[in-house]
Amino acid sequence: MIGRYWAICQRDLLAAWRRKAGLYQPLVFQLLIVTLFPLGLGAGAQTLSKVAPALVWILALLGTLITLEHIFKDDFEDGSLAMYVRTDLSLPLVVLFKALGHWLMVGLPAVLFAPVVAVLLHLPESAYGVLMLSLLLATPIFSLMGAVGSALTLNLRSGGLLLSVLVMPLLAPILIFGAGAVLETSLDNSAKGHLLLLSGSLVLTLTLAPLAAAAAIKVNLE
Amino acid sequence: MIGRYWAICQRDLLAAWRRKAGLYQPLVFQLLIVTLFPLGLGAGAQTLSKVAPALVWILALLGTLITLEHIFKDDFEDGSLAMYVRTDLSLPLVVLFKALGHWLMVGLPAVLFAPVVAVLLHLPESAYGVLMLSLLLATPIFSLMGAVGSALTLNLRSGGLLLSVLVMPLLAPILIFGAGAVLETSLDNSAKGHLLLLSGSLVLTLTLAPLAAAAAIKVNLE
Amino acid sequence: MQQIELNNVVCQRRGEALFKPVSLTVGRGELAVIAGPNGSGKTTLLECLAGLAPFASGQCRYKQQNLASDWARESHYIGHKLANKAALTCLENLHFALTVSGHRIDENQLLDTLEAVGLAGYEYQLASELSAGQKKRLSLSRLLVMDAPFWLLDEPFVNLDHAGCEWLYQVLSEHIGQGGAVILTAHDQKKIHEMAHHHIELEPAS
Amino acid sequence: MQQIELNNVVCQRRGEALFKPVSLTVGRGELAVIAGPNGSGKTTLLECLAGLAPFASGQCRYKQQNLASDWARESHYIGHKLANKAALTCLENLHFALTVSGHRIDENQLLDTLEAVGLAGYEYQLASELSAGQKKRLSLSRLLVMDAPFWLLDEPFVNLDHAGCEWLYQVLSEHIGQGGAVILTAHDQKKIHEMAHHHIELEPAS
Amino acid sequence: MNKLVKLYHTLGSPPSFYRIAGYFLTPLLLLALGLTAYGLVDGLFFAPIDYQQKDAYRIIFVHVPSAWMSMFIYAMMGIAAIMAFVWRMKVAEAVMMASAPIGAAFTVITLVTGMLWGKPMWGTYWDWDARMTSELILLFLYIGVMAMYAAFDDDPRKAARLTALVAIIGLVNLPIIHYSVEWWSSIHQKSSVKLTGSTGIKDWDMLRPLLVMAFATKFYYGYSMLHRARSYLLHTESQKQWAQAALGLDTPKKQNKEQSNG
Ligand code: HEM
Ligand SMILES: Nc1ncnc2c1ncn2[C@@H]1O[C@H](COP(=O)(O)OP(=O)(O)OP(=O)(O)O)[C@@H](O)[C@H]1O
Ligand SMILES: Nc1ncnc2c1ncn2[C@@H]1O[C@H](COP(=O)(O)OP(=O)(O)OP(=O)(O)O)[C@@H](O)[C@H]1O
Ligand SMILES: [Mg+2]
Ligand SMILES: [Mg+2]
Repeated sequence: MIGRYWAICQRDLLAAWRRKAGLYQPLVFQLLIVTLFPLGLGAGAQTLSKVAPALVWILALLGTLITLEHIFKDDFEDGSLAMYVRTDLSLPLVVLFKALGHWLMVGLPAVLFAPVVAVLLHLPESAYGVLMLSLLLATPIFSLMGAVGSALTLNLRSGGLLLSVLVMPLLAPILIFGAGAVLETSLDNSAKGHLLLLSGSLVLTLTLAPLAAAAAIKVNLE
Repeated sequence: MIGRYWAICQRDLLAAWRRKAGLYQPLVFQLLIVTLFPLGLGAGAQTLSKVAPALVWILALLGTLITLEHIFKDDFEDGSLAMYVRTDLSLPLVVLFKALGHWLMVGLPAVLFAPVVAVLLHLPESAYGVLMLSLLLATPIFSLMGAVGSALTLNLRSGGLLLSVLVMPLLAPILIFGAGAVLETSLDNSAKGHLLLLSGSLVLTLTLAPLAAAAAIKVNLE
Repeated sequence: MQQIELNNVVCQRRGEALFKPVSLTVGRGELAVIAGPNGSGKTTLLECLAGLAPFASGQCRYKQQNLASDWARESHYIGHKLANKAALTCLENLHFALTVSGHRIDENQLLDTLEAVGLAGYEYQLASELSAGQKKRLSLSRLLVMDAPFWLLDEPFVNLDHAGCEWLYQVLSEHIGQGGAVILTAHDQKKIHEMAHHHIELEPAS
Repeated sequence: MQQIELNNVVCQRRGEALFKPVSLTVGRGELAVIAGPNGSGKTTLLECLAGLAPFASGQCRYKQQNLASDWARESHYIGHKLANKAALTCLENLHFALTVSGHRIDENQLLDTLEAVGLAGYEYQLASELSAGQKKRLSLSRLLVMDAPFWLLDEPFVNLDHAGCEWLYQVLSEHIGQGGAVILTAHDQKKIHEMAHHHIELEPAS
Repeated sequence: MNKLVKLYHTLGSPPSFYRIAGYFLTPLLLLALGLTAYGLVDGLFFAPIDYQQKDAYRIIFVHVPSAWMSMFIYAMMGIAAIMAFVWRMKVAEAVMMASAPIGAAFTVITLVTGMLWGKPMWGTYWDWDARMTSELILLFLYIGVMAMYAAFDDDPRKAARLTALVAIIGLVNLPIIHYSVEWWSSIHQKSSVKLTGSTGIKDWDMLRPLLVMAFATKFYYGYSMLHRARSYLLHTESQKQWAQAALGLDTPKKQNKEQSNG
């Protein structure tokens, strides 16, 4: 049974891989912004390391945001979403696995890539661990909330930006906890509270987001 | 004659207006990032005002980047690009007016909106004038170079990111001049040199980018 | 009885009824053709039947019950949107459709099916690089492997060449012969009207 | 002579020739039908003719010259992609097509044209909200107002209902009668073959 | 209990909601106008000067009531959204969609008055203080709700259902914002002037105009929301007989039809 859901996720990964673009470009995108930022800043290591946590987080968020639109839109446009809905698959689970596919493509690489960005931005080394851990907790939330947004804006031509507008306010608190955690660590404080909050949010989104997205899809297909 | 090109631009604006989304959302998107950055930063006015020029610029660039993809892609997908190519319109001029349409929708609002962002980020007031002037010179370059990128990536499904990767390195110098100009002014130096460089780049792109994009479209339609 | 019953159903778009109430009962072994001029609501009716949109009024029942997951599983819908994934090859497309709908998969059977629909030699070509008729054939190939008794087909003959139409006639009549049922829309296909057990002509609501 | 001449042309996809070399001369007042099974290269041939892709070999000449802006202006191509803008209404779509191609615009004429193609009452409906056949009609309406002598039509009968097909036959024969020329592809339309002056059957290259 | 159920059903049907809401419009508007006039005059001219902030503090009589309203209205909108989504109540849809622009307007007023106040008090228009940020996020939530509805201009029913979903999801965000505020302020000692806090105002002469204004804004919300909800219902139900009757288009068409049938 799980195999059938997994097939959806696998198929998305395969299609992304085919287009090649899908896989390495969010990373290149991130890297480019990280390069551009110091260029625009024209500043030394000090200012950079101060803004580093915020920047890493904004980057992870952006990389996710610009790719969200397609989570469901492509499936809707070529008619395969109608196909899923008509099988006996549970729609919330389909959403979950679509989000998993998105996370594997965009979220996970961002997590693995974070240390590189951190080095480029002179983040204190002590904070690397917490940076990665917090990203690991937060990126699935991004993908899940993104799935909700994507489901809501399915049949809008330029849903991309509306999507961001819908999703960003919901992700702002996550950003606060996450960047806060890194900041605390780099100031040698404990980041436990922040990480706990992140975990809590993750659990909450894991349970609620698939339901919300499934409801949105149902309405949209009507 | 110009009326016919203007019709293309007008049509894009109308379509964007129809979708409602198109018009005000790049702004909201910018505003959102401006909000998120200090949130992630958790920092006071001092650090913010230091990174402000860089951030305003990166934002203008991003707002442009995420909307670039559609400059030609929509026209390509519904077959109207093939229609333009088959009229006696000069393709470079078509490109110019498509870029104009994009600029009016995304670039111009970003320029007008810059002071608001600047206030939010505590940029010194003396720098507002130069900020807007430099953005006014640079955003058309973004749209034009973006049109080239969009033309190059026409028939790729997820061209959006490839597009960014192609276009960003070309726009990095613009970013350096632009943010540099603002930085200099906020340090009470003259920004004349930077602004001249920007004007030069604008003239150069105005002449070359339409030709390059037209060539790319021709190749892509084959 | 395994039959789908429409009782005075009406579909709507933008809040307006599209056609006069329609009643229809299609049981196993029957073929129903829905006809009507452009814009009369054939596609909309099929979409409602496929459960992708609600009926505006009237009852629609399958096995004496309201449409439910039973119906979704035992019917297969192919609309104007063909549900082929552009970035996958023909073989992968078919494979995926089967996996998702929970069927056992046998590679050889898949290859045979693709050959039967005339896509031999295109197994490893991306769906985005097929011709219009080939895309149609690819989506029709799903019918052959999904073994749903009820087929809902929106203009299935469009884009097919002469041989393709002949083949589809044959597939349809075999399916019906084996106790399947088909509801389809078509313009100007005399032959399908000769085969059909039920003819529905959608008439403007007012 | 105002005629389009194809001399042993071949089109290719992924580097392989699609069909045996084709020769054809279509002058004013003539209708040519391109036939062939699915995937034989009809669409590709029309796209090359429309100047959207290069021929792999052979010559294609118009007015004794290689294809140039003359040809682009005097021919109109409607392919599988209909070139309707989803976010514009029918009227706006037609208006835009005319403006861009540099024609004078007369609102009443536009309304009449839409009525002629059967879209009366849909003038202010978005193109994305039309039925399949209505979309087709909208793109065909461009033919009526653009007064290009050469029409290149890829499966123009697809999705049209019976009345729509009849109407299109009539439009085609009037156009030819008035000295226009048409090159189109079609499957299984006997009537069009009866009208045609030239029949091209694409044969596999090898 | 039975009466409550009955009231629920009466209010739940668009025509009777339209009718009943109609009775409330004028009184609500008059109350709102009167109280606002009184509150402003009292607050701007008669309330005592604050020894610390001088006259600048008087902006409080606009700022604080609208800040309260911005949150109150979101809550109302969220409740209406739940009713709209779960029971598919048209009236709830109307209330939801009518509330959004009013709430957004109050949010903007809060932000603007806050910024104007911030300049003399803190020396800057804007600081990334928790309260300001969360208010800004609230504005985005409102914008999201309205943008979602606007994006589906063709199908109001579908638009309303999806918008309800957005509003509900945003509701989940409200407590999160609240707690994030607490967390945040516990990390950073505030560099800025602390907000006075509701306990700060002891003087009845200061409190009175504030409370009056708070009631005035509530009444205004009631008036404006009912007004918008009514026109929303008229708009979406314009096909129905009651709406046409309300619009004065008393269906001569239908009578004709009946005659021709007969
Ligand atoms: C843009 C800037 C500002 C924003 C977004 C803002 C937002 C808010 C909000 C949302 C509330 C309601 C809080 C609640 O009821 O829980 C509030 C209350 C209040 N604000 Fe502001 N504010 C801003 C600037 C200021 C400034 C500069 C002052 C004065 C120094 C100020 C003084 C107050 C006071 C006294 C209250 C009442 C507090 C209470 O009753 O709990 N605000 N503000
Ligand atoms: N998305 C939509 N929004 C609003 N109206 C629509 C939409 N899609 C179709 N319509 C309208 O609904 C009516 C019925 O459309 P439908 O697609 O069901 O027709 P059809 O019978 O399938 O026509 P065809 O033979 O052209 O395929 C048409 O008048 C069309 O304009
Ligand atoms: N984008 C593409 N890339 C590679 N090959 C393609 C592409 N499009 C079509 N082909 C292949 O080229 C051949 C000719 O396609 P074409 O679309 O011209 O056929 P057609 O005669 O129009 O068929 P139909 O009757 O189905 O419309 C087909 O075998 C198809 O697989
Ligand atoms: Mg149809
Ligand atoms: Mg073809």
